[in-house]
Amino acid sequence: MPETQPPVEIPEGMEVVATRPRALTDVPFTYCPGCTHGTIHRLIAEVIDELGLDDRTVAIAPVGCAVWIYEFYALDAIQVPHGRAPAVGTGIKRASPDTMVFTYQGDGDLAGIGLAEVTHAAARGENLTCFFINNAVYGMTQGQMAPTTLPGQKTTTSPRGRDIARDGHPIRVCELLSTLDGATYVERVMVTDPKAIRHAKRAIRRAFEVQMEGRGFSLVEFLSICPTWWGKKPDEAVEWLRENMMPYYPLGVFKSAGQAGGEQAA
Amino acid sequence: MPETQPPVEIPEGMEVVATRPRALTDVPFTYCPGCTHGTIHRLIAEVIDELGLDDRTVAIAPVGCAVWIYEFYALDAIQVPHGRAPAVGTGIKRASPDTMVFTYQGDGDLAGIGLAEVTHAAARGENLTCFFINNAVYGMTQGQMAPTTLPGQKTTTSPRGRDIARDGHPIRVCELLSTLDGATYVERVMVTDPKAIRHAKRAIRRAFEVQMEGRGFSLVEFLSICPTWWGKKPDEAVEWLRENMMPYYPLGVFKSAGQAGGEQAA
Amino acid sequence: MSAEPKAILMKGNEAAAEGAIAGGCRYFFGYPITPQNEIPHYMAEHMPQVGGVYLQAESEVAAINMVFGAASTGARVMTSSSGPGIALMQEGLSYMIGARVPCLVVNVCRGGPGLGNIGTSQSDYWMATRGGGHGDGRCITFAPATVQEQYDLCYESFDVAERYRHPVMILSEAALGQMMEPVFVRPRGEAPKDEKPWALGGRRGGRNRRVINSLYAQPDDLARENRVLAELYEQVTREQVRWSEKGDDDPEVLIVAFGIPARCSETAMERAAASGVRTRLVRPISLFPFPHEPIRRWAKVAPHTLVVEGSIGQMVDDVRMAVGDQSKVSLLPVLGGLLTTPEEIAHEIQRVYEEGGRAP
Amino acid sequence: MSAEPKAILMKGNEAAAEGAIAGGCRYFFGYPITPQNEIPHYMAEHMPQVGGVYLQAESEVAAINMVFGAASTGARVMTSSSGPGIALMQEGLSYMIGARVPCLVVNVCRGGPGLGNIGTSQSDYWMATRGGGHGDGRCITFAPATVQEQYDLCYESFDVAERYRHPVMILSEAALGQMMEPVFVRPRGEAPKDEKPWALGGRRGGRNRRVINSLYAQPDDLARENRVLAELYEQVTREQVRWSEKGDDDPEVLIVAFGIPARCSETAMERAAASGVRTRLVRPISLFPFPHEPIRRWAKVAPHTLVVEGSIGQMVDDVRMAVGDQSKVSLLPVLGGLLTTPEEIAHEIQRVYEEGGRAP
Amino acid sequence: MTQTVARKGLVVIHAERCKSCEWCVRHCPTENLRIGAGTNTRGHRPAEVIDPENCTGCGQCALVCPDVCIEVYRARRSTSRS
Amino acid sequence: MTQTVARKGLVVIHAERCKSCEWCVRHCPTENLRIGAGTNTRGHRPAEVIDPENCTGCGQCALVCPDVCIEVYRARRSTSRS
Amino acid sequence: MRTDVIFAGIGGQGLMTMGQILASAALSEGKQASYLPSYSPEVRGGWANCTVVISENSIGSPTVGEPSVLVALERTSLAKHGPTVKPGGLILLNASLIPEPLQRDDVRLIGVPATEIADELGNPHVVNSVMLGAYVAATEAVTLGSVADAVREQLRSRFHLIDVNMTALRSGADFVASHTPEVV
Amino acid sequence: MRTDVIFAGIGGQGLMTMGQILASAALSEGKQASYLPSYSPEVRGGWANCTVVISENSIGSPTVGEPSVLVALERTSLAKHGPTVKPGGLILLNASLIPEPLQRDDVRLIGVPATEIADELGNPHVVNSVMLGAYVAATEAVTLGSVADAVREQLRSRFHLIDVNMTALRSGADFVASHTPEVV
Ligand SMILES: Cc1ncc(C[n+]2csc(CCOP(=O)(O)OP(=O)(O)O)c2C)c(N)n1
Ligand SMILES: Cc1ncc(C[n+]2csc(CCOP(=O)(O)OP(=O)(O)O)c2C)c(N)n1
Ligand code: SF4
Ligand code: SF4
Ligand code: SF4
Ligand code: SF4
Ligand code: SF4
Ligand code: SF4
Ligand SMILES: [Mg+2]
Ligand SMILES: [Mg+2]
Repeated sequence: MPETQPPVEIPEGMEVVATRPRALTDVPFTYCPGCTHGTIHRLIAEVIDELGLDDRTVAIAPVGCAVWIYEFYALDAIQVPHGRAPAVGTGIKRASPDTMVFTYQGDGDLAGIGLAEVTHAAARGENLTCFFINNAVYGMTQGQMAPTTLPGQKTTTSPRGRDIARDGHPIRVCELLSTLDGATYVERVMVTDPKAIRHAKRAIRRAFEVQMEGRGFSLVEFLSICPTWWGKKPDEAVEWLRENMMPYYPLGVFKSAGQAGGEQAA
Repeated sequence: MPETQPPVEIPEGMEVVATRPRALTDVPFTYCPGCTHGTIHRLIAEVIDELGLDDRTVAIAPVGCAVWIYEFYALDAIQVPHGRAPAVGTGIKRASPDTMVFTYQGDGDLAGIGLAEVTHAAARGENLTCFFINNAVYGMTQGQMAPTTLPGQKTTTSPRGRDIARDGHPIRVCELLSTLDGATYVERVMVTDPKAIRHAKRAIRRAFEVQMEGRGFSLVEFLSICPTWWGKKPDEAVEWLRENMMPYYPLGVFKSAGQAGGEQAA
Repeated sequence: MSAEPKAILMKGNEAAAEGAIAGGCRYFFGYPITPQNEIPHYMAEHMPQVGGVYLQAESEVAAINMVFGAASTGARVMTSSSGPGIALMQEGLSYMIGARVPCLVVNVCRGGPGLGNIGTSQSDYWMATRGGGHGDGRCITFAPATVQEQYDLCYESFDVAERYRHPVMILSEAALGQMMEPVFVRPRGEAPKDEKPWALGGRRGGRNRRVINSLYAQPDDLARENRVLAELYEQVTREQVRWSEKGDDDPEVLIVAFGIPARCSETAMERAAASGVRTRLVRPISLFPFPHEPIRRWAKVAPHTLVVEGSIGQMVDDVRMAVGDQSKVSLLPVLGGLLTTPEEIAHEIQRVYEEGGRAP
Repeated sequence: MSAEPKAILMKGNEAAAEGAIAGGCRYFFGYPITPQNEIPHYMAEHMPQVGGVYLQAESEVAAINMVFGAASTGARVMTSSSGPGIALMQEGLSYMIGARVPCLVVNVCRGGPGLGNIGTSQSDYWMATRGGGHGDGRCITFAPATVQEQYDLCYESFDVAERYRHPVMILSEAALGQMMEPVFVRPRGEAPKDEKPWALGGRRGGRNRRVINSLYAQPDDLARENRVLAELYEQVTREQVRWSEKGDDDPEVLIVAFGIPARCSETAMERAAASGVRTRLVRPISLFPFPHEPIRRWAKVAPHTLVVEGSIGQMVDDVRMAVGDQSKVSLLPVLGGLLTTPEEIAHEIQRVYEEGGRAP
Repeated sequence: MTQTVARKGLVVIHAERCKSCEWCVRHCPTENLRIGAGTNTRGHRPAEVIDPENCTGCGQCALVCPDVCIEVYRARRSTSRS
Repeated sequence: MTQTVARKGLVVIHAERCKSCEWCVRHCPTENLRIGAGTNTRGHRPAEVIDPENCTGCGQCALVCPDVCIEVYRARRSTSRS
Repeated sequence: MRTDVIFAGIGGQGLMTMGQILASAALSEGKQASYLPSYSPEVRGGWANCTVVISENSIGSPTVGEPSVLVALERTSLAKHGPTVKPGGLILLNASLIPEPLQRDDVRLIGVPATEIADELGNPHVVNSVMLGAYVAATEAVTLGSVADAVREQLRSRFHLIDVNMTALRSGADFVASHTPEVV
Repeated sequence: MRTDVIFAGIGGQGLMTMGQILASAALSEGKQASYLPSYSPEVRGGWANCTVVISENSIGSPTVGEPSVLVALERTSLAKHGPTVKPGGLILLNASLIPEPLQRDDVRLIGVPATEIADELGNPHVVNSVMLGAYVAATEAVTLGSVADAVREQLRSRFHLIDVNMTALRSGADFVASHTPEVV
């Protein structure tokens, strides 16, 4: 079959509405069909294009399904130990303060093994941006329970559902980090419909702007789906996210420009 | 000189008002003169005596000036890696749920290297008690900056004073942990005058009671002095604590029986 | 045929988990990492069935410290991980060695260094046999070569760990964790009931207090403990050296390999025999203590010693120490998550044979 | 006498810090631990003076990863710690080795295992020379014996690290970190200005993007990288073996020792000479690569080889490998935070001499 | 090389990248996308446009596509439709 | 062995444990404690009671002493003072 | 007698199940068997393969450098493993996804239009069963009956899938039986 | 010529300063010197000691098993290190805190009432300077002048302490000079 459909020549008089951002290479994503990691990647790349940051940004790849972002972004990049991206980012920023640095971390990476590093980076007001992808499981390693797995949710390591009495309560990262003086901008978004996607992109832009202005630590949490380990088709997964994750993880700006608060997004 | 002054026989008709708690061995404390680690030790021991817990409690010794609590308490005890006491405590509680477990951790131990372990233990609602001694420095290792060192405070690694722009903001542990659903009881106290000491003892008792009732994670933070590394006499240190630490670290119950809130202590 | 024990097809990882449970393990603390995930999955499913606890830790650092805590109560406790996770456990292991607390750690080794890959490897040999973190400790390390042996060693390891009050490490490999073979399983047993005189749990019944500790501020005291450890390792060396061997009695090439490469070597030896080269295989099962003696014995016979291992060369150091100047030591390194094959090894046997051997 | 360089009395730890700064180090990330605290204290004081950054990390895990980040920009970066902290850095070191990022790590070794004590020790020998965490990496390791050498090796280590794009570890000892001796210091230099073709910082001027990475999902790719590492270590072995030696040309006892025990051995040799025992000392300065060759050369002469080291016996393995069957190897272990003395060593020289030597 | 006729919108789908997840299909306001019958080399059945005339060039499909398979073009307002 | 006369309160200071930190001195409501002139084996100058008659047995000194050096006794209320 | 086979494809094609079922079937016939999977870390879509060795005696090496049989489910797998097959060996391939055959004349090549067969059976996921049936028919390493039993055991809890997999096994076997082996 | 001394006491007695000043003084006289401290982990009050070796040539071992001189500031240190002093060696002790002398007649023992002298000088913290003065007078390892210079250098930023320390040094030296060495 042809590479594109239609096998195209764009007619005169048409302008491009959506195309591959320059900040992405042409390496195909390694994600499962329908996985929203890809959506988030694209939004970040678009913002980098729009802000013209591609020649001074370093991307920090986590360990998780998104480990290969060092191949996906047309940027300098570094792949780092599981959970330690904020510490690595700290090193980069201290040695090269005018470099823009973002980490891209899953919930296992950031809220599990890496909780100390992100919390201390936030407390220090480290001038970098963390993108936090909350899909309520460890995707890459076969769908185990994550710190964000919901009560009752079945995973490969909570086969009878997460039991609060045994496994404890999920962690709400935005709520936790926004108590810290060093956190400048903290927002939770989702990417499961066009409107939410557009909103998420604005959040990404604000986070980068905070960093460009040297105003300290910014973090955007994305509620994301994992069709594979949730055992659901993408549309069912979106449904599940809306019904289960959203109530537990309310969207909104939790901290902005030094102002605290759980202001709900419209 | 004689061991005690007066070299005593207690006259008839006198009752004991204060004596060495049974839960302490007779090993002298290793602390510097005037250091309030000792005061806190005694209060914990008194509560253990009063609740009759000495035959079923395991004390977890941190790495820090208080590392030798395994010699000070007349209890089963374990000395563990720096910062990991809540994880070790988790192991003990899971294998032996009817054992009472407390950790005793400095601010370097709990809020520095061990922040992930205490946060996750709190999130899990682990049924144990953490005593958190905030003296705004790393005492044992020669007075370096701690995560709780105040802005402007001089330490051996912030010789020109803690610089927020470089070193970041101090972490308020009670405020941070009380955002977690699994944290049942979180209070900050101090031990710098008789009234505060009596109040602190009540907090210790409540924390143990929460654990005895199987109600989950409890933590009591103590504002404590480090005359040696603050470079102050004990009474000057108390003054400094009142003037500098108290405004930054307000006393109060931050979480109680599932209720959140920054209720100020009277 | 009903009473006859029946072999069941199991993954190596499942066999490790089931072997541990059968051996009395009731507490598992771990953090996910490929290629050992079937162990936590199995534990999450099965621990509740035997009244045990599976708890997912927030990290490998937390996991090993949860193991420390639970094991300090006298319970049989394990964790499992792979290279990067085991690296994070080094400090905790050192404390457990110093404080003399037994436990089982399974390392299903993957390709390294760094994130490496999830292919099979043996390149954590040093971290296992010299590791256990800082200080003079090292792990008692066993390396299985079949799924059955993986089961058996995990089963037995708690007895060994408790005998010496010391952590035991199983150095497995991705391939062994992932592969399936028939396994004869035992009924699930309980840990022996005898009270451990060091186990914590509060001074029940008013007994004397107990302390688990690795701090000895006085150098003389630490020196005493270090000497105890040195003697313990001598005892372990007397009692726990394990290996298997097979092949010709007058070998021209001595092969030393453990785990899967040893099995590939076995098949390669058939080919070598076909080309007229006499070989003998010594397969270390205990990596620490290392079977120096049988290797030296055969090295005195065989002018060539070929080490086949899944690394750029780690066990080869132990072999060199055993062999001394008795035989010429060559290395076939199996790199980067690759599996070796009988063909490759047969080729190397031929090569070293033709090259001509004996001492340096 | 004004232009003559003047020695100043410095603590070993301060010398390490000043040596690194003089060698161009501008970023220090670390976490407090005795007996190396003078290094961070010195850095906190002096880094601002040279336009560098001292940042206290929240843990050793964070520290080594901050080093990873800063070093990936091409800067000269270091951290320092002691046993337990170095154990926590093992995973990060493995990543840096896999991703080929240079840095300096100073381990001021204390007594272990576990919390051990803050006395002097060399028992992190294995963690240094075999460590660097999981996988096939190992640290290029130098061991100073004087405060001057501590200064010089830290000064030089960045050149070495950058030459091989690989972490360098200085294995120091509590005693050496704490002691004071006169040191000749150099003017503080800057790192060479030449652009590192792998250093990150954004695609400035539209250059091609750069990636620092240790993941090679395809076994063939990882095997290739492992082979590169093996070759690198061969090159390092050709170029970086360092040792010093002194003593009789026809020794009856060969002494192998590094660091402070080597200096104690020197003084002990005078006593041995007085009792008529001829000795020679080989003092490894590079622990990896290890000076096998000079040791083997002298082992062929001396029927006795005495290893003096601050552990229950770690370097002795490397010595055994070097010596083969040429000389009888004995070990004088210095345990648990204790300092050895010339008297103790002289006594042991006499003992092994009288015991009678040569091969096993 | 099909020369497309002038229209409001035009989408180009990179079939080799498509994973058949149906995000685009679900979000096209004109219900103008579907999963096709063919298979790409990775074994997925790529999405395809049903009626090129029907596309408004709204960009929703590209906005939701997680694999960046879709490019969208729209007729310039200033330019008269021929 | 000094036989103390009957009194409201009585404190016993374990001089060997005392580190001369003055917490007790500062908090005695009757200002009845001071740092003594002697030195214990660790080189500290322990606190001592100024006038045994003046002690009310209030326990403040023991409450604030970080080194658990002080035992406090008080006359039983029910018992008549002799 | 020792026989071996490599199943190769991409993650999600059911390769691992094929290997496990074959090993189970061998075990149930009283033989020794080892099954050794290998895969890249992507959760879906990466390369994957497994090696099954069956033997009357204890199995030494569970790996094979030169397999006697290769079952290739898609192009890249054939390209990677095809050249390693032992001269005189056998390659079974999913002809629906592999248009160009391998240029080797020292091995038997059998192309099975497995995707088409599966589509005809109304379930695209049974491609692996079709190929397994074909493998068994072509090699007789185990009996089709033991394989069928092993599939039934495997699908115990998803029994609605048993029938279609049985049909798929048989279709694969039938295809091999009824076609010239040297097809493609 | 190689000479060595161990200063021993408990943390907080200023031992380390004594050792460092002695090493500096030696260095300023063009000699080689090493100073090696050792202490327990308590921040205050634990055991502590330091060894200083002074030599014309390069210094091999910075440790000594049998020191030629011991300066003991309190009881336990004397008990611990006293027996190790080389026969014919010298022990200086703070007689104010060490009532019972050591039972050895193969060494020279000099008791200096250092705490009392310091108290008389109005600063209990200068015990270490008194003992250092005594050490220099008894051994002549370096000159009192070099030591005084080194103390001045050390106290540069706390110059109000210089005078009292100078007096203390001299008092210690004078005490040794004016008393029978075999005192106590
Ligand atoms: C130290 C260490 N521990 C564990 C792993 C294994 N591991 C790889 S990815 C991952 C979790 C990924 O989950 P998450 O961060 O939620 O990302 P997702 O895949 O869900 O996007 C884990 C535990 C590792 N590589 N290193
Ligand atoms: C892994 C590790 N890192 C560092 C140390 C060194 N260390 C010992 S105590 C301590 C800090 C103590 O500070 P804190 O916890 O605040 O207790 P304090 O002494 O102030 O009571 C540190 C960093 C160690 N022992 N282990
Ligand atoms: S496993 Fe989950 S998170 Fe990972 S790529 Fe697949 S769907 Fe996405
Ligand atoms: S150093 Fe500080 S915290 Fe430690 S014992 Fe001394 S005063 Fe207390
Ligand atoms: S651009 Fe809009 S109308 Fe056109 S195909 Fe995409 S979603 Fe449908
Ligand atoms: S959203 Fe993208 S990947 Fe999904 S079906 Fe549409 S074009 Fe294909
Ligand atoms: S008991 Fe009260 S009155 Fe008596 S000494 Fe103590 S504080 Fe003073
Ligand atoms: S409070 Fe205690 S230690 Fe302090 S001076 Fe009084 S008795 Fe002594
Ligand atoms: Mg996730
Ligand atoms: Mg502290």
